Order: sequence, then C-alpha cells, then structure tokens
Amino acid sequence: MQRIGVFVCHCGTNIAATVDVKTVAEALGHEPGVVISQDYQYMCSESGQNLVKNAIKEHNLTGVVVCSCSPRMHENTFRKAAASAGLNPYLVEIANIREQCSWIHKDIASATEKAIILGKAAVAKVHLNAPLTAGESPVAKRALVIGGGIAGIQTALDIAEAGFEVDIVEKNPTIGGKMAQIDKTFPTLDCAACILTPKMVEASQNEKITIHSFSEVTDVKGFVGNFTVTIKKKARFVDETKCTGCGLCTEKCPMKKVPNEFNMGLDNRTAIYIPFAQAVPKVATIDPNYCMMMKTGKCGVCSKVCSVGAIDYKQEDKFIEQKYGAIVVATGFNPIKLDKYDEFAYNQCPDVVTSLELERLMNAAGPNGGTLLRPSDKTHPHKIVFVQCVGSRCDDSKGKPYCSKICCMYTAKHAMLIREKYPDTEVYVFYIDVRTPGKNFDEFYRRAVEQYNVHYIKGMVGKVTPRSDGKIDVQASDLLANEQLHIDADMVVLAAAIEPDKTARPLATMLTTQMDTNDFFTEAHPKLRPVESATAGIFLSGACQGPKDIPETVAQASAAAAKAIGLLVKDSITCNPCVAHSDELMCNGCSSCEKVCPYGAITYTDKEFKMPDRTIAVRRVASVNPAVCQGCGACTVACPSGAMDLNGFSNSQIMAEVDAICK
Amino acid sequence: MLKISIDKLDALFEAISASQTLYIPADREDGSAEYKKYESGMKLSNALNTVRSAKDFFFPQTENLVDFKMEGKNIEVIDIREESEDFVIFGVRACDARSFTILDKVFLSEPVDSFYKNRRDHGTVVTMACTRPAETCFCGTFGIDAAAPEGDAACYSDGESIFFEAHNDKGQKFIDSISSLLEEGDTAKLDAVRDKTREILKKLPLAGISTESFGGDKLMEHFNSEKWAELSESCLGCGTCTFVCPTCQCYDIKDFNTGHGIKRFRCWDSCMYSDFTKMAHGNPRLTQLERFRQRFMHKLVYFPSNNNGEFGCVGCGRCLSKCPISMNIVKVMKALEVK
Amino acid sequence: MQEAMINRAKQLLADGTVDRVIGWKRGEFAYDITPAVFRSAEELDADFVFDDFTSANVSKYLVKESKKEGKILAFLKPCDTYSFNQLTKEHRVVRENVYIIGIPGGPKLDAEKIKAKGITGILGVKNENYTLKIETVYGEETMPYYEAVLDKCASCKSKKHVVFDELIGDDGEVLESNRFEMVEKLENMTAQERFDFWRDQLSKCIRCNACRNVCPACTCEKCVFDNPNSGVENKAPADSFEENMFHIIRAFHVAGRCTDCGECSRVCPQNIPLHLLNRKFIKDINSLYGEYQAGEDTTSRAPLNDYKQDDCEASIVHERGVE
Amino acid sequence: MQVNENKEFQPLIVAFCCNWCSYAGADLSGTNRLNYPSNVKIIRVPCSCRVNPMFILRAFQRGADGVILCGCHPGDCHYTSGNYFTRRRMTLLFSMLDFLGIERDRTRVEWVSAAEGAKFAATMNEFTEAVKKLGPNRRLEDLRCRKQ
Repeated sequence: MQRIGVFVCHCGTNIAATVDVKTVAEALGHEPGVVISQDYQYMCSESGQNLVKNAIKEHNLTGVVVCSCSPRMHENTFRKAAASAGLNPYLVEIANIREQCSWIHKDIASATEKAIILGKAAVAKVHLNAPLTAGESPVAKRALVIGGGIAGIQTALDIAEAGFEVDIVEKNPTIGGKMAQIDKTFPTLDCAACILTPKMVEASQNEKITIHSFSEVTDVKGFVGNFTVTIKKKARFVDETKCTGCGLCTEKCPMKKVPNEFNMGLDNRTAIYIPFAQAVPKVATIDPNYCMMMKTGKCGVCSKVCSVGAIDYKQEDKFIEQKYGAIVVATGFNPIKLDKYDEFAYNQCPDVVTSLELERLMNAAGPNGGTLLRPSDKTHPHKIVFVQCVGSRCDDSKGKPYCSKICCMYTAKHAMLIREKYPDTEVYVFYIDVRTPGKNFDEFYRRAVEQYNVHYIKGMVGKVTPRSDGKIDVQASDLLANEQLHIDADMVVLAAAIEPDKTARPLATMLTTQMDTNDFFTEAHPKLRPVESATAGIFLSGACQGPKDIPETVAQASAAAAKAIGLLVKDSITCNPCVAHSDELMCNGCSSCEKVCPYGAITYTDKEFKMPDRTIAVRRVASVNPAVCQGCGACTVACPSGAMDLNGFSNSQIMAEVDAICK
Repeated sequence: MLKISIDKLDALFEAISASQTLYIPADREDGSAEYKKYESGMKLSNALNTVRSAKDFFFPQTENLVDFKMEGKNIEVIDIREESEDFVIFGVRACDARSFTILDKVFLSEPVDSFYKNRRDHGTVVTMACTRPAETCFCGTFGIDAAAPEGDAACYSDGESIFFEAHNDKGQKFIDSISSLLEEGDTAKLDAVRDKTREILKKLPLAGISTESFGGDKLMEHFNSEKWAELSESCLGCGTCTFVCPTCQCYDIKDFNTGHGIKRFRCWDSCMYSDFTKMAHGNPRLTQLERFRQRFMHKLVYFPSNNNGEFGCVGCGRCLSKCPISMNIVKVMKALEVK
Repeated sequence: MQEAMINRAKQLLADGTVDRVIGWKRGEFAYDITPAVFRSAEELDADFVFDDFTSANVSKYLVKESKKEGKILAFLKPCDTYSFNQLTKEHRVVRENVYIIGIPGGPKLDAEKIKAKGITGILGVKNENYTLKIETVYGEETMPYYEAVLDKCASCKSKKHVVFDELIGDDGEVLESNRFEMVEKLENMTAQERFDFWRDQLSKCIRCNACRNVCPACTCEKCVFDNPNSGVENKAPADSFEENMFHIIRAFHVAGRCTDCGECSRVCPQNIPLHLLNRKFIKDINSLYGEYQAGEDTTSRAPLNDYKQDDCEASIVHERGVE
Repeated sequence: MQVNENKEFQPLIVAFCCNWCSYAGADLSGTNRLNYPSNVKIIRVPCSCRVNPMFILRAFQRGADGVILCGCHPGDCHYTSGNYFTRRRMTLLFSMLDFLGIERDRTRVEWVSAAEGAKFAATMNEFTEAVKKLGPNRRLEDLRCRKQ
C-alpha cells in the first residue's frame, strides 16, 4: 500500500494569494494512498525541506508530491531532500500550482479547483513512480580525432594538453588538410604554412598524440565513454618506422608523370612521394596506381636507393582496434567539382581555375615557385576576373543552397595580393553580395576596393568563352549600372562552393550521428550545443559542421576539445535514469524503435525465449543502452506492441495523470 | 389454426409494438439481416437467419453487473439491477429457439443467473419455421425440425399467410393479445409447404452429419486425437465462431475504472482467445490447439456429458459462413467421426 | 493452374528443397476454403485447391512457419507478396526458410456476395464466360461474375510479385486502381455525415478480433488490446468509444505498414469496411509525404518512422476539405 | 467537462507540453502573469514525441473536450528530431479523427518555444474559445465516464 505525503507551498503570497492552499491540502489528503497532507509558507526553504524530510521518516512515505512552483525550478531541490531522508529521489513529483495556476488565474475558486486537480494528477502519477537509480558507465581515457586538418590538429593538441591520449586518423599521407595548401590567410595576410606547420610538428612530437596518417575509420561500436573503433591503416608500401623522410627515393623514382594532388594537379609528382616538404609524418608513400614495380614488377629503384630498407612492396592494409571515451569529427570540406558548370568553361580552358588552384599558383612552394603565371602558356596575366558564388546560394540541383562563407574574404585576399605584387594587373570581382562579418573583415574588403582598386561589380557572370587568341571573353551583367559587360580576361578564378568531405556520410552512419541534407553534421543544439552531436560522446570540430574560416574552425576545435576533455576527465558518467527500456517478452524485433532513435541507443539481439505454447523460440529483441538513451520517448510511440516504455514518464503514469485531470 | 395474411404483417407488428417492445429480423444494406427494434414501416427480412444469433436478447455481449462509487478513500456499492421490460422476439428460427434451451441449462440451473432470468422471464419468443434452408444448415443433426420450431409460440408461412401456434402459456398469452387480427385458416397448403421443406432438409449437403461418434462418454476417443493438430493449424484464434454462435455462453467479468468509480461488467469471452480463463498462475490452455479443441470438445463431449446427452450445437451454420478461414464444427465432426 | 502448382510442389518436396507446402485446402462446399500446410504428395493430391475462392492471404502464417525447422513452400498471390515483404522488413519472417512461388492473383470471388443475391443452398459454383452458374438445392442460378468479386480484388492495386523465388504464370504490373474512391467520397461528406456513417458501421463491431488476427501487419507478440497493462485492453466494445478506439488504434498501429491486402474487410463477419480506415492513412501518407507502398521493398523507411524538415503541419487537417 | 445550467459551458482542455520548450513557455506565461483559462490542464512530457495517440484518445474518453499538444519549434527539438515524428503522427491521427467525423477543432498541435510565454497564453485562450464553441465532446466520449 502506498503511503504518500503531499506538501502544498504558499510561496509567500505567490501561490496563497490566489489558491486556497489549506483547501488544496485538505482535498488532497482525501486522495487514496495519501497519509499526510500539509501546507507551508516556503516549502523550498530549509525548514520547508525539513518538513518533507521529517514526514518521509515519520510516516515512512513511499512517495512525495510537492505542490509548488515549476518542477523546472525546484524538482531537484526536493529530490535531493527526499534522497537525504532515504527516499528514492524519483519518487517525488511536483504539481506546478504557481507558474501554471496561481500566477495565471485571478479567480480564487477556479484557481483552487485547478490546483486540486493538478495535485490529484501528481498523486495519481506518484502512485506509479518506481525508484530509479542512475547507472554509471566507465570512460575510456582516450580520444579519437577523425581528420587531421587544422581543426583536428587543434582539437588533438588541446586534448593532449589536458593530459589525455589522442589519436588522429587522417586519410591522406600527411596531416595539415586544406590549410597546408593555402598561401596566405585573411585578414592578416600572414603565411599559412608559417603558422600551420609548427602546429603539425607539435602534434607529431607530443607524446600523448598518435597520428594514424593514410588511415581510415572502418567501424565504430559502443557508446559514450566506451567506443570501440576499427582503424584501417592503408598500405603505403613504406615502413613508417624506418623511413627517415630523406626524399632520395622521390628524386630517383623514374615515374615522374603523376598528377600532384597537393598542387591541385597543376604539376606532377613521382610515384613514390612525400606530399610536401613539411609533411607530417614525413614519410614516403608509394602510389600503386603508378609505381612501375607494383604494376609490372620491373623497377625497384626506390628500394635500391633506400638506405634504411623501408620500402616494402608487399605491405598490406592493417586494421587496428582501439577503445575511446570520446570521438571528435573533423572531416572538413572540399571545393565542389565544377563539371556541371559549362558556362564557366572550367573544363575547356586551363586558365579558368578555382580559388584553391590559384592558392597553389601563387604559393612559393607551388608549381611556379610563387610567380603567378597562366597555366596554359606560363605568361603573366594582366586581367583577372573573379567569379563569386559558383555553386553557392544556388536554387538548382547543380549547386548548394547555402553560402560557403569563406569565398568573399579569400577573394578579397587574392585580389589584394595580386594587386600588391603585380600592380599592372587589373582585377575584377563579380559578386551577388559581399559578406564580410568578422573581426577586421570589412576593413579588409574595403582596403581591397579603396586602396588596391579592385573592381567589384555586382552581377553574375553569364558565360566564359576561351578565344583563339588566348584571351578569355567574360560576359557578365553589371546590375548596378544595368548593363552587359564583356571583359577580355587572361585568367578567370572561380570561387567554388565548399561541401563536406565525401567520407562524412558513411562516417555519420557508423557514428549514428545526424546530418543535414547537405551532409554537414548536425549539432545537438544549434545555439546551445554547437560543438556536440546529438549522439553523446561525439563532438564536432571545424567545417564538417558547416562552412567556416580558419579562426572559427580553430575556435570550434578548441571548444570541441573542451567538451571532450570534460567527458574524459570523468572516471565514469552518470546516466539519466529516465530512459527507455524494452519488455523483451512483448518486443517484436521490428526495428521501428531503432529507426526513430536519434542516438543509436537501440540494438537488437537474437535471444532464446520460452514461448507461451511451451516451445523454445529464438526471437529478435530490442535493448536500450541506458548510457546512450537520452529519454525523449520517440521509441515508445513507434513501438506497436507497447514493449518500449520510458522510466519516469511511463504509459501508465501519463495515463494516470490524464485520468486524474479528466476525473 | 389461427392465421394472418402476409400483407397484414405491418398491422400485426404495429399491434404488438403498441404494448411491448418488438424485435424482428430486418435487412441491412449489405443484404444480411439483423434483429432490430421494430419501428413503423420496418419490413420482416426474407433472409434465412440473422448474422448475429438471438442469444443477445437474453445474454447480451456486455452488461453492467454492479457499480462501485469511489469518493476519496470511500467505496460505495450500488446495485444497478432493474426489472426488465416485456418484449417479443419475432421470427426466431428453429436453431436459435433450441439455443435458448441450451442457454437455460447453463444460466437457469443453480445458481440461477438473475440477470439472464430477468430477461428470459420478460421475453416472449415467437419462432418462424424455415422454408428455404441453406447449404450450411445442419440443425437436423441435433434433432431439430426447421419446419416445426420450438419457442413460446411458433409461426408457419405458406407463402400467403402466417399461421400461429402456441407452445406454452406465454405463447398463448401472446396469441390472445393479437387474436383480434387473426382468423381461423385452412392448413392444407401449409402442410404441403412444410412437407416440401422437410424434403429439402433431407437433400442438404450436410444432412448426413451424425452425432453418433460424439457424446458425454466419448472423451477419451477424442481428447488425444492426432487430428486436432491439423484441424487447428490455421485457426487464427479470433472469436468470430464463438460470437456468432447462438449457444456459446462463456463470459468474463471485468472492472472498468471510470475515474470516479468502478463499473463491474461482464462481456462475452471466447475460448479461442489466448487469455481465456487466465488465472493467477497463467493460462490453462497455452496453445491454439488446446483452445481450439476446448471449443469443440465442449460442444460435442463436455456439454452432453453434463446435460443428459444434449449437444452444445444447434446446427445453425453461422460459424460455417463466418469463420475467416472456414474451419468449423462440421469439418471437425467429419474428421473425428469414428467410422 | 492448380495442376501446375501441385506438380511443382511435389517436385520441390521430392528433391528436398522444401519439406512443407502452405496453400489452400478444399472444404465442404465450393467456397469454404481453409489455408493449410501440406506435407506430402498424397495430401496435395487429396485436398490442395487453387480456384476462384482461394482468396486467403497465407503470408501471416509464415511468421510461425518460417521459424520452424526446414523450408516451406509458399504460394503467394501478388497482394500476398507485399505482405510477406513487409514482414521480412520487420524481421517477422525468416526469408531463407521460405521458398516462394508467385502465382497469379484474382479477382477472387466472395460467397457472401452470391448469398446476398438471395441465392442459397449453394452446391457448386462454375465460371462460364464470366457468368457464374450456381448449382443449388433449389435449382441452378446465374449471376454476373464481376458482381461476385471480392471488394479487395475489385480495387486491386498490383498484379506484380514483389518477392518470389520462381513464378508460375506471368508477373503483372502495378495497376492504376480506383481504391481511394470511397475514401474520397467520405472525405467530401460533412463531419456529421462521416460521423453517422462510421457510427453506423462501427456499432456493428462485435470485437471478434478477426480483422486483427487475420491482418499480416498485426503480428505483435502481445497485442495492446490483450495486455491489461497497456491501458487500452478490452474484450468487448462496451460502448461507442471503445468501438471507435479499437479501430482507430489498430489502424494507427498499422499505418505506414499496411499493404492494403484487404483481408480485414474480407473476414469481418459484420461486413464493416475496415479497409477504408487503412486506406485513409495510405491516402494521407501518399499525398502528404510522397507515394509510399508498404511491402514494395524491404529497406525503405516507413513513413511514420521518417520525417522531412519541411513536412506539412498538423493544421493541414483543419485547413482542407469539408468541416 | 462541466455544464452548469446557470453558467456557460466550461470545456476541459488537456495540454501535453514538452519539458524543454513548451512547458518552459507555459511557465514563462505564468512568470509574466499572462492569463489563460483555468480549463487548461498541463501534462509534462519529456518531448512531444512521447505523446502516444492512446493518451489523446484516453483524454477524450475520460471527458476532455479538447486536447492540445505543444512542442519545440521544428528544428529546435531538444532531442533533435522528436517533434518531426510528432508532427507526422499527429497529422495522421488528427486526419483520422476528422475522417471519423470527430470535430477537428478539438485537436491541435502548436509549437511554443521557452521564450513564447505570450504565444502560449494566446494559444490556450484561442483554443479554449474554439472548443467552447463546439460544446461538450459527445462524439468521442466514453459514456461510462460521464459524470452524473
């Protein structure tokens, strides 16, 4: 038999002025199971709490109902009070008779009547409350960072700084990502390599950080604090532990006509290669698609010249398995492919380039040693047209609906750098809008216009036509002057939209995290939890969550690190006990619940059951991982048989409330 | 015999319904028939029988037994029983008329079911002889003559007139009450109709079904028969057969919490249901085979065993046409028949 | 067709591909056919039937049968294959344990429709050039074939088999059906008219559970209506509310999962057009969330387990149609 | 449902509110002393997606005259996607109730954020008025639960 205590708070006059608290206490005292019903001036005060605690002990209460302010205000207060008196804190229910009653009603009679009904509902619910215990789950003290660009590097460094082991998984032979390809950074125009490469070295030298370059995540199991991840270390045919990065092999390799991805295919590399001089790890990699030895079995030059015997043509992919407490996704972005943009003649004319290609063309370590030359004839361009929003803010299926955010600023940077270095070059920028929010950004853009005389024209480029004289005809509209323009350009630079890396979607599936329709990872809350995914223990760093510039990326990377550290520093995590659970005897194994779970908390196992007809049957049944479940209850409604229920908000509890209210 | 011309049926119904509630089989839109409370203009159905049996009149699908009123911690018991009003059921077929005899054996033997008795006392059953039996009919198997139905009073139609015959005082009282509308008539044509009906009954496809292999003393022969597995294999475990059956009399008693009280009610239950006769320890019949067997053993063995050889089936054929998978007592009897 | 099916079944039994066959068994009359499992060539020869009355959807039996040892041969009509696929998707059947032979679908006949014509004492039914010759104890009767077609067949949605191991006869196409006509007609009534229509229909319900128990989407280990802890358990339609509730919840539970096989209405002893409730959901899903046919595949997300960010708001119900 | 011969009909409104947005929004309308009728009784659920159609039917069975479901605005769900499922479920359920001839103004879904105290109060005022116009729920009530 239940022994329930009801405690009605006056809240000074906040409640008592419009609700007749004595009548409420009296009425609730007649409810079945209620053994004590009291009112008090301030229930949340120490003496009020003592009233509750003493009643719990004295009357051996099995449930407590506090009629007071919103549970969002003092539910925890009274739960703690109950716990200190030896009653399970989840046997406390709050009837909200202040915010949802006394404060909104003026008529004492109807407010009192409503307060009684709300109290009855809470009593009806508490009858069915079960004691709940928050479970604990241990935390593996190691983080995984997926992606070794500036976001991943920064996150890893910050986590390592806090004293935790971090692994970086990078799919390319070197970490560094897009930032390594960039020449200068806006708005300060400092050299990207100068600020990035020290961080790369720092990461490689930090003993807490392990870099798995040329590797991929192939499987993720487990949940927050307890992920088991399989990492594929792709065969690079060079023993990483032996290679000193001397580079002799890359000099001697006879296969020299391999498009160099690092320079956006603007020059060539050898079949055995180190992506760039400051690569980390500085280890050679053999490209099996081009290596003569691998393709024909005849060559072996690199093996002969390698003094440490690091070359291993027979090397195979290796899989390693590691436990992690937290995972940070930093998979970054890529410019979109421009194949569909025939109007810009990108595929027809080598002098129509993307902005990232321009970065390489202007970079001292790039194909032309830093001198800006047209790719077609290696001559100096005198007129350059920049086209903004190529594929960004696009309504059609060719492009992306969103703003890529960084293009306005890097185009201003490119324009400014070109005008600075080659004052005889005319620069035109066609834009829809110039978007420069950010510290010192608008000043930067204005400098480009005012100091460097870059011609900014509001309008879209309609067609780019390479001419036989080597010039490029750019046909565009000037929306402000309302006229059609033709510009004889030497080069055209396209600000291609950026999109999440292609590896992000399969990764999201493995991680059971959510993505938006553009394949950007979805944050747990767009305002308040911007660096966490909805899946506990998975954090988001950098452009995988949305377009970002470098300072924003680094800020988010550090924020993600802080969140990960906050998790790793705990020995175990306390789970919310108000989670879903499945009654195996009723579960159909139909997977409906799994489909609506935003956290991937539900898994299925085949289990043997003694069936009602005395037979033994193997049935597929759902189980909820209480450490992962956040208790939304979506599964409880998706479940047709009612096998899935939610602690603290069970079907019977909610229906008891409905009944009491409608009584 | 007293008779009334068929074209004066309306006047007859008006007369009966003037003094008490009258129920007659009436057509539904879909071509089937059901008992309806007579209202002016309503026509007597030509259908052989109603989809639902006539047992509802005495043993409705749900009925409240007692109320409990709850106020705070107090519970008050409220007796809700009332005397039933008088009513007439007109046009009951021979099979359904016999079903009342079977239900009486259950509900009127000690301890008497006062709810049932109340309605039984106040209801007058006026039967109607069949003239066009269907292929699903096998009332003859249980000694029922469709051309000579039981009931408080019986009616016979020769196509032009309806003849009345009282079987007991209640029936006589009923005929007396409408005697002003009746006239004495010649039964020569009627006798011919009845003879013809009996001829047809003999030719029906199920006319040969025999109860010889069944009865109270045949428990051991049938209980462990291997045939049950195959017979029950495709049974869906629904309650259609039991709910359309005029003799199935099992019920469950449940409490319904209205929020301010409890209504204790009883409702039909079905032995085909997995929670039938479920008790604290669980369910005595765990498989559909056992539940299926229960239904037919009850009708063909247990019931006769307890009721001087009377079978718990009247051969109305409703389960034959309504079972979703067309498994029925005839198929069971044929399979279990000892040749 | 029946001959070809029996022969193929015998072959598959003989070569050990399967050890059981699920099909239909002849009854006492022309129309009272029972789904049955056959275990030998002799049983097949004696009782296996496939004709105008073999309308029962046997896919639900495979929930149990496919979990038994050995492999079972199932003859599935096009509509039955949708049910089977949906069950596969929900992990309710073990696909590997079923050998499926797709067989042509209906239209099948409805004995109730013949009886509703006043034809009784039926001894045999023959289809001669789309006229039914019905032999009865009162002499021969005739009626047009199409007037006796089952409702579910009259609004057939597809002659295509969505899953099979082999076919006997040709595969068909998804059809342009008129199946939403009655739903539309109801939608165009006033709320009061709709209320009266459904009150009239649902008040006939005797809660025999035939609709639920025959439904291939209703395979719950424990139905909420049988579970005293569910809060909705009941055994009888005690009043109009319970009559409504049972059918609303049942329809909601199968929404997005119902393949529209029509068995619920076929088996209803009270001829309640229950399929209209399911079709209402199907029609809403199609029009609000895009065309979706449950059972068409085994991988797509069920509409109620899915969403789009720009889905319509619930207020659309208030904005459209007749009040 | 209360009908008093002297007084006008006072409908009983059950409001399911998600803990994170709408319940907080309801609290805010209290904090700001924004009135709405005492006919409205709120039941707190973690997320609007916790609301089973059975709860809504249950409320009508037991005498509610209107049921309103409030959740976070689409895209703002604390659990990221709960209200999207709610939206589909309730759209279909309400459409079915409408199909059965139940007055469509007895049911509603409204998105109310934690900041929208005014919207919460306005919504409840409006909804209560709408239900008041319809009169007592007679089409979806359990007669056994009707108060004598």
